[in-house]
Amino acid sequence: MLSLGSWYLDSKGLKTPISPAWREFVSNQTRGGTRRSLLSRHMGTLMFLAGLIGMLIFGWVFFPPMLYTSTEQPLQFNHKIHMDEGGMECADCHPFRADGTFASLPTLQQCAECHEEPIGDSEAEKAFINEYVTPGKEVNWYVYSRQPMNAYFSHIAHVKTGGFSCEECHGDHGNSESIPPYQTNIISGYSRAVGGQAMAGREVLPTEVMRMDTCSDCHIKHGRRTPCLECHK
Amino acid sequence: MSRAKEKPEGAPRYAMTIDLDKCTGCGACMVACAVENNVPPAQSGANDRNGTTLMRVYAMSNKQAYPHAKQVFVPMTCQQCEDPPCETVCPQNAVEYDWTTGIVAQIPVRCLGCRYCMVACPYHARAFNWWDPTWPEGMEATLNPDISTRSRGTAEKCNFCHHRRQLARERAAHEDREMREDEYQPACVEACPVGAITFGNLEDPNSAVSKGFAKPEAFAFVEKLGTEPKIRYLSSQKWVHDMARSGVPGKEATNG
Amino acid sequence: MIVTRRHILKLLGGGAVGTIFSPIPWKLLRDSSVWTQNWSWLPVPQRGPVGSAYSACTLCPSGCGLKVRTIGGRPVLVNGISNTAWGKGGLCPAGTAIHQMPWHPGQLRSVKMRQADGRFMEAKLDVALAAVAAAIKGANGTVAILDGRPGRLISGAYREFLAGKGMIVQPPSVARSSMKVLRSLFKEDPGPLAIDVDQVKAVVSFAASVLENFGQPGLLQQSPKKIRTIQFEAIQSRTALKADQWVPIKPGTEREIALGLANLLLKKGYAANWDEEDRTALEKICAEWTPSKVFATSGVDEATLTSVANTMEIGSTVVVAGPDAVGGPLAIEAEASIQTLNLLLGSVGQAIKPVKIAADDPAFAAIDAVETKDLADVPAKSIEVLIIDMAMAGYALPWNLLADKLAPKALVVSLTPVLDDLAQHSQVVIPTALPFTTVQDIPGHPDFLRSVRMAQAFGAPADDALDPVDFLNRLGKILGINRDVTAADSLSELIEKQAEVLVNAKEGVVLQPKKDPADFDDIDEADELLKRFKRGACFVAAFGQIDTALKFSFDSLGKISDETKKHDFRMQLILTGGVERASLASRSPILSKVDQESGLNPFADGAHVNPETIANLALLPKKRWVVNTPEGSIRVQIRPDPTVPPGVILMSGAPNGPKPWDVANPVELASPGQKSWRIIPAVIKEA
Amino acid sequence: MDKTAISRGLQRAPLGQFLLWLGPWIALLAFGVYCAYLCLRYGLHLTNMDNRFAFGAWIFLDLTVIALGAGAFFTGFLLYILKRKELRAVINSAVTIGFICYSGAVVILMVDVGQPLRAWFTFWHPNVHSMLTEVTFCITCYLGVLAFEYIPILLKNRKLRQIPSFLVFEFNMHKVMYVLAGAGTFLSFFHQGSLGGLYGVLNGRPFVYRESFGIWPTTFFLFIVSAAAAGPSFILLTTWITSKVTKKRLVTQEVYESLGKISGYILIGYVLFKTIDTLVWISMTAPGMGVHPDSFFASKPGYTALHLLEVTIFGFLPMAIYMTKRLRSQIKWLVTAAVLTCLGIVVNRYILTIQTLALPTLPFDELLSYMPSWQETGAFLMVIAYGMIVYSLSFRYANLFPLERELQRN
Repeated sequence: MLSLGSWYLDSKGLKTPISPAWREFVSNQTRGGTRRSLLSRHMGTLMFLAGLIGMLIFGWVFFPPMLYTSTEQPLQFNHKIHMDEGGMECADCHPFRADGTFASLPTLQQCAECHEEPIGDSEAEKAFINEYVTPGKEVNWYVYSRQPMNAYFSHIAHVKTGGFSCEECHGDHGNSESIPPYQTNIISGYSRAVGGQAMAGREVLPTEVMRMDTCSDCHIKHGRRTPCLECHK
Repeated sequence: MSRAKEKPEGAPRYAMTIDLDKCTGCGACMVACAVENNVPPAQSGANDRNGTTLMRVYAMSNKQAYPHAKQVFVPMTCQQCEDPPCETVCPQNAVEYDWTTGIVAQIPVRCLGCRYCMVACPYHARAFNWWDPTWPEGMEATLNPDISTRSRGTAEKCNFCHHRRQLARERAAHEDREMREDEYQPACVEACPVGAITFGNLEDPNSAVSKGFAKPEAFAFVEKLGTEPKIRYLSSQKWVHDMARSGVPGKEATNG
Repeated sequence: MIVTRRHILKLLGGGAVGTIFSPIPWKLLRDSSVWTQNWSWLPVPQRGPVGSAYSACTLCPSGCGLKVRTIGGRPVLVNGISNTAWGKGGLCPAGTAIHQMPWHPGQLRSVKMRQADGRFMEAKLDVALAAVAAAIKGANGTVAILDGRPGRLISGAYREFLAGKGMIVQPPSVARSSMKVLRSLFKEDPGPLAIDVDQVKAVVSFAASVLENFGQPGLLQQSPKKIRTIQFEAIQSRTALKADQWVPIKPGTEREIALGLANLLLKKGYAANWDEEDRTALEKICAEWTPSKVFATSGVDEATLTSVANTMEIGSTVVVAGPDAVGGPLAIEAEASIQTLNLLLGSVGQAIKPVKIAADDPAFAAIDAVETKDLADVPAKSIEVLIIDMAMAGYALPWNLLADKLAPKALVVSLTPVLDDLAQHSQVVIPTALPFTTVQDIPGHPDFLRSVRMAQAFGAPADDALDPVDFLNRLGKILGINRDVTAADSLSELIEKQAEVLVNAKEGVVLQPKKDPADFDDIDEADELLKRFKRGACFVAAFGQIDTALKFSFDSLGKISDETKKHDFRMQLILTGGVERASLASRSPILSKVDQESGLNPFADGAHVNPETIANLALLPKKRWVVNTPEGSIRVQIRPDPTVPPGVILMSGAPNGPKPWDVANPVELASPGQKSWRIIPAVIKEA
Repeated sequence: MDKTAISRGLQRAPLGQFLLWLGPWIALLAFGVYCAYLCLRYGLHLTNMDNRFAFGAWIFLDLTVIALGAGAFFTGFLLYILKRKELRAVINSAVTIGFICYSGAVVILMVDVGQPLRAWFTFWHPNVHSMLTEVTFCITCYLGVLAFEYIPILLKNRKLRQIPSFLVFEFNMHKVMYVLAGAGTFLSFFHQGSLGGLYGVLNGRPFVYRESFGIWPTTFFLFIVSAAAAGPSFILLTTWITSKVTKKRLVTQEVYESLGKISGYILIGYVLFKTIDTLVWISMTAPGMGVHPDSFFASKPGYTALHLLEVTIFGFLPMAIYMTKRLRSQIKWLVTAAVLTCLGIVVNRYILTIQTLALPTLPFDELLSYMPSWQETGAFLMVIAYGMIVYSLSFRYANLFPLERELQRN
C-alpha cells in the first residue's frame, strides 16, 4: 500500500505522505478505522443512493408531464354517432381532392350541409350552430396528427395505392365518442401525437406516435425504399 | 453509401440540358425558382456571395476586346452529380443521392450548418441561410405549401423541384395511372421564356435530355473533376467549350 | 451524526448518475433540436385547396397572359399562357413574381401632399381633391393628363373628363412608336397597320431588343420556325449577343445605314412596282448614301452592308427600330428611314379594318373632343395642372422632359401605387391599387390591331387605394363635370360596359387559350364575354386588306433634326435597361435575386466604359467619378466593360438602388433639347 | 485562503497583482462572449462569411489551435509510451494546454455552425464516409480523455488534496494514466489526420485534393506529422514564455533541448514528405483534374511565395536549428526555431483553409477575398482569453511544472 506514495515522489524521491488528512486516511485503511456507528459508516453510501433514486423517480414520474401543455378543442366531436347513426364513412368527411391531394378536415360548409339545423340536442351541437354555422365562422380544430411543414405525407399513396385502412395509422378514432385535448410539447411545439409519448424505447404503432422512425420502420417492413426526399420537402 | 445500393428496376434518373445559345440571361429562372421554393427576397446588405440563389445565372465572357468580346449566360444550379462531392462529406447524412430519382437530395432539417458541403461543391451551387428567412409584411400568403421554409443556419440547394414530382404522382394515383414524365417539370424549366432548359429522364433513350446529352454541342463544366454532373450545357461556340474545360478561351488544359 | 460536505457531494453524485438513467437529458436534447426545426418565427406556408385562374400581367404594355396557381384562393405561382395569338408563354422576371406585388413594401398607404418645406405629408383625400379642383378651376394655362398607356378604358374616361378643358399628353416612346412613323410615310393614313411575326423569315433590327424584351419575352425565339436576326447596334446588347449577326455601328448613325440599305434595295429593283414618282423621290434621297459613304459615317464596311442587303427578301423580312424601353426613341428621320425599308420589303402587314367606333364605347369616348399631343410637341411652360398616370408603362420618363413643359407654380398630381420617380416630383400623390388587387383592362397597342383582354384581381386593394374612375368622379363632382359614356363607379363597371358594346357590335373574334376562336354568334351576352375574359380570352378586331395603290411621302426622311448646340462634352452617354427594370413600381422585392444577389443587373451600379477608354483617360475605378451632361451630373463608379464601344458611357436609365423602389434615376441626365435622348453628350470628370 | 491554496514551496505573485493580470483577460472574455451571443442570436451573416467563403477564420483557427494543442498527446505519448522521463517536467503544462486548445476549439465550433443544437445528430445519424464525422467523434472523445488527464493536475491542488477520496481517485487515475495517454495518442493521431483529410478529400477543389493511401489522402498523414512536430515546439515556447513572464526557472535546459530535438527529428520527416507531396500534386494530381497548376498562382504571386516559405523558412530552417547541437544549446535559438515551427503550422493551415476557398473553381469566376467581422474575431478572442485565464489559474494553484519547487530551492 505505502508504495503508492511513490507516485508523487518529488525530486528528492521523498516517499512519506505529506498531508495529515492523508495519514489519517491511510491509517483508517490499514487498521480498519476507529469505531463508528453503522449508520455513520454507511452514511455516504446512503446519501449516494438517495440522490440516485430521487432523480430516477423525478425523471421517470414527474418530468414527462411537465413537458406538455394541453388545449381543449374548440368543440367536442363524436365520431361514433356519425359512423353509426349517420352511417358515414371516413372518406365522406375526409375525402381526396380532384388533384389527388388529401382534403384533411371538412370545411364548415361541408358540415353545414347536414348541420344547418341542430341535430340532437347536445351542448356541442348547439354551440356549433350558434357560434360557427350561423355566423359562418370556420372551426379551427387542432389536428393531432398534422405533420410538420418539413414532412410530406401522401394519403393517397398509402390508402389507395398501399391499401392501408385509416385505423392502421389513426387507430380506432372513428369510434371515439369524444375528442381528447390537444397536447403540445412546450419545447419543440410539436403535437404529442407527432412528437411521441413514451420517454424510453420507441413506439412502433403510428397510432401512438408519428415520428420519423415510425415511418421508416414501416417502410422498411413493407420493403419500400426510404430516400429522404420521399418524405421531406 | 448510396453508391453501394443498386438502382431499382426502371427507376428514372432525372437530368437537364441548358442551351447557352438560347439563354438571354433575363433571370426569369432565378425568380421562378425563388418563388416556387419559398426563397425570401434579399436582406438589405445581401450580395451575390451570401444571397440564397438556388438557381443563379452567371455571365461568362471570352475576355476579348470590343467588338470581339463575346458573352454567354450560364444558369448554374445544383448539377445533380452522379458522384456528388457534397454527399460524402456531410457528417450526418443531410445530403443523400436518391437512387429512385438520381436527385442529390438536400434535407435542411437534418443539416447542422457546418457548410462542409458548400466547401466541397465545385459549382458553388449551394446556399447557406445566413439570415432568418423573412418576407415583406403579408407576403407569406404567397408561400408554396408544397415545400417548407428553411430556418437560419442551414444549407440548401436545388432538389429539381422534387415536390412537384410528388404532386404529379398523387394526381396519377388518383386517376389510376402511371405518372407521365412531362407532368413533372421544375419551375425554372417552365419559366424560361426562350425554352433554353429541357428536363427529363436520362434512362429513357428517347427523352429530350437523353438526345441533348448525346449532342456534340453538349458539355459540362469542369468535367475533369469527375463528379459526372447530370446537367449538360449546349453551345455551338468553341470558346465556350474551351472555357468550360480550362478557364482559358481557345486553350485546352495542359497534361489534362 | 453530522452530515458533512462530503455527504452532500455524494448526494449530488448520486443525483447525477440518476439523471443520466432518466429521460431528462435525452428528451431535452431531442426536443430542443426539434425546436430548431420548428422555430415559431419561421413562416409556415398555409395549406388549402389548389385551384388555377387566368389573368394578365399589368406591369408593362405587353400584357402577357397569365395562368395563376392558387392555394386556398391565394396566388402562389404564375406562368405564361403558351401558344396564344398574343404571346408565346414566356414571362420576364418581373412578371414571374407579379403575384407578390399586392405586398410591395413600397406601397403607398395614404394620400400625400407636398408641404411648403418640400416634404411630403399625409393628407385627407377630400383636401387633396379640393386642392386639385381649385387648381383646375383657376388654371388659365393648359390642364393635361399624362397617359402612360393610351387605349385603356380609363384613357377614354380621362378624355371625357378633359373634353373642352385640356389635353392628353403621351410620353414619347409610346406616342412616337415605329407604327406611327410608318403610317406617316403614307400620303393618306392607311389606319392601323400590323406586322405578323409568324410570317417572318428574317428580322433586321436597329438597336431594338428583339431577343429580350420586345413585346412578350421569347416572341421570336419561340416562334414555330427559325427567324434569322441581324442587329445594327453600337452596344453589344444581349440581343446583339444572341443575334445571328451583330453589326457594330457608330452611335447615332442608324439613319445613314438605313438609307444606305434602301439605296442598295432600290438598285435591286425592290421598288419596281411602285408609283414612278414615289420611287424617284426615294432614289433622290438615298442616292448620296453609297456604301462607301455609309462606311465613312457609320463604320459599317461595304461588304457587310451589301451582304445584309442581299439577305433582305421581299415579303419575308421585317425591319424594326427599337425605341428602347429606357433609352428613348430614335430621332424621327432615323425612324422614318428605317421604316422606309419596310415599305421596300413590302413587309407592312395587312391594314386592320378600321374599327367602327360605337358612340357608347368607353375606350373611345371623346376621341375627337380632346387634342392628344406628344410630350415633345407640347409648348414649353404651358401646362398648369398635370395629372400623371404612368400606369406601369414599362419605361422610365425623364422628369426634366416634363419639367420643361410646366408653367411656374404648376400643380402636378400623380396617380400611382408606389412613390415612383415622377411621383417624387409631384405636389399631390394619390395612391392607386397595386397589380393583382384590382381588375384592369389590357388594351392592344393603339397603333396595332385593336384587342381587349382583362386582368383578374386576387384579393382586395389597400384601403386608401383609389380607383382612377372614382378619382375622376369625385373630382368631377367638385368641378361639376359629368361624364356620360364613361359614367361608372369603378374600372370593373367600365369593363362591363365595354363588354356590352363589343357584344352589340358583333365585330371581330374572341380568342381563348387552348380553345378554338369564338365569334359573337355564340357569345351573345355581355356576361358570357366577361366570363370568357376571366378564362383568359382576348377580343380581337378583324383584319382587313391593305390598299396596294397607296402612295408614299418621304419628306420626313430628308431633314435632319436640329443639332444640339456646341458643347465640350466629348463622350457619348447611352442609356439602356430592359422593360422589366424600367418601372419602379413594377417589381416584387424577389427581383433582388437578379438585381442584388447576382451579377445579372450589370447596370445597377455605375457607368460602363470600354477598358481602352479607361486606360486612355486614366479613369481609375478606385476613385469617385461624375458623369456630366448638359442636363446635370450624377456620381458613378466606373466599370470596365468590353461590350461598350470606345468613347461611350453606358448607364442604366432604370432607377436603381439598394432596393427596387429606391429612387436614383440616371434618366434625369437626358437632354430635353433633343427629340431623342438615346444618345446624350457627356463627359466624365473626377468627383 | 488564496495563500493556503498555493502548493507548498512555490512562490507566487501576491493575489492583488495576480488579479490585476487576470483583469484584462476577463474583460476580453466578456467581450468575446457578447460577440458569440450576437452570432448565435442573429445569425452567421454577422461573421462576414458567405456561400463562397463558407469556412472562414473559425476553421482556420480551429485547425491551428488543435495542431498546437497536439503537444499534449505527443508529449504524453513520449513520456508514458516511449518513456522519455525528462518530459515529466512539462507533461502537466502540456496537458493543460491541450485541454485549453481542444475545449476552446469545440466552443468556437459551436458558435460557427449554423445549428449547434443539432450537433448531436452526427452521433445519432453519422455518415461514416465523412471526414468531419471522424473529426467530431475523435475530438469529443479526446476532449474527454484530456479532461480525465487534467483532473488529477487540479487535484494536486493543496486544498483539494485534503479530501482523501479525491486523493484516492487521483491515485487511481494515475494508475490508468498510461492507458489514457495511449488512448489519447491513438485518438488524436486520428483526428489530427482527419482534420487534414477534411480538405484532402475535396475532389471538387483541385487546389487541396491529394492522392490517397487506403482511405486517407496524403494531407491526413502530413497533418499528423506536422502536428507532432509543432506540438513540442509549442510546449517549448509556452514554457519559456511562462518562465519569462513569471521570472522563474520552471524546467532545466535539457528539457528544452530534448523538446527541440524531438521537434527537429519530426520536422525532417515533415519537410521531406511535404516536398514530395507538393511535387506529386503539381505534376500529376492537379493536371489530372484538368487544372494547370499555374492557374493556382497566376492570380496572386503571393500564393506561390507562401507555399515556398512553408517548406523552407518555416520547415527546413527550424529543423536545421534544432538539429545543430551548438544552436540547440542556446535558448534563444531554440525559441526562434520554436516560433518558426509554430508559424509554419499557421501558414500551412492558412493555405489549406483560406487560400483553398479564395481560389475559383468555375472558369468564369475570379479570386475572392475575405475578412472576418469584429463579431467573428471577438468570438475567437473569447477563446484566447479563456485559455489565458485557465492557464494562469492552473499555474497558480496547480503544480504545472513539478521541477519548479526544486529548481527554486537551489
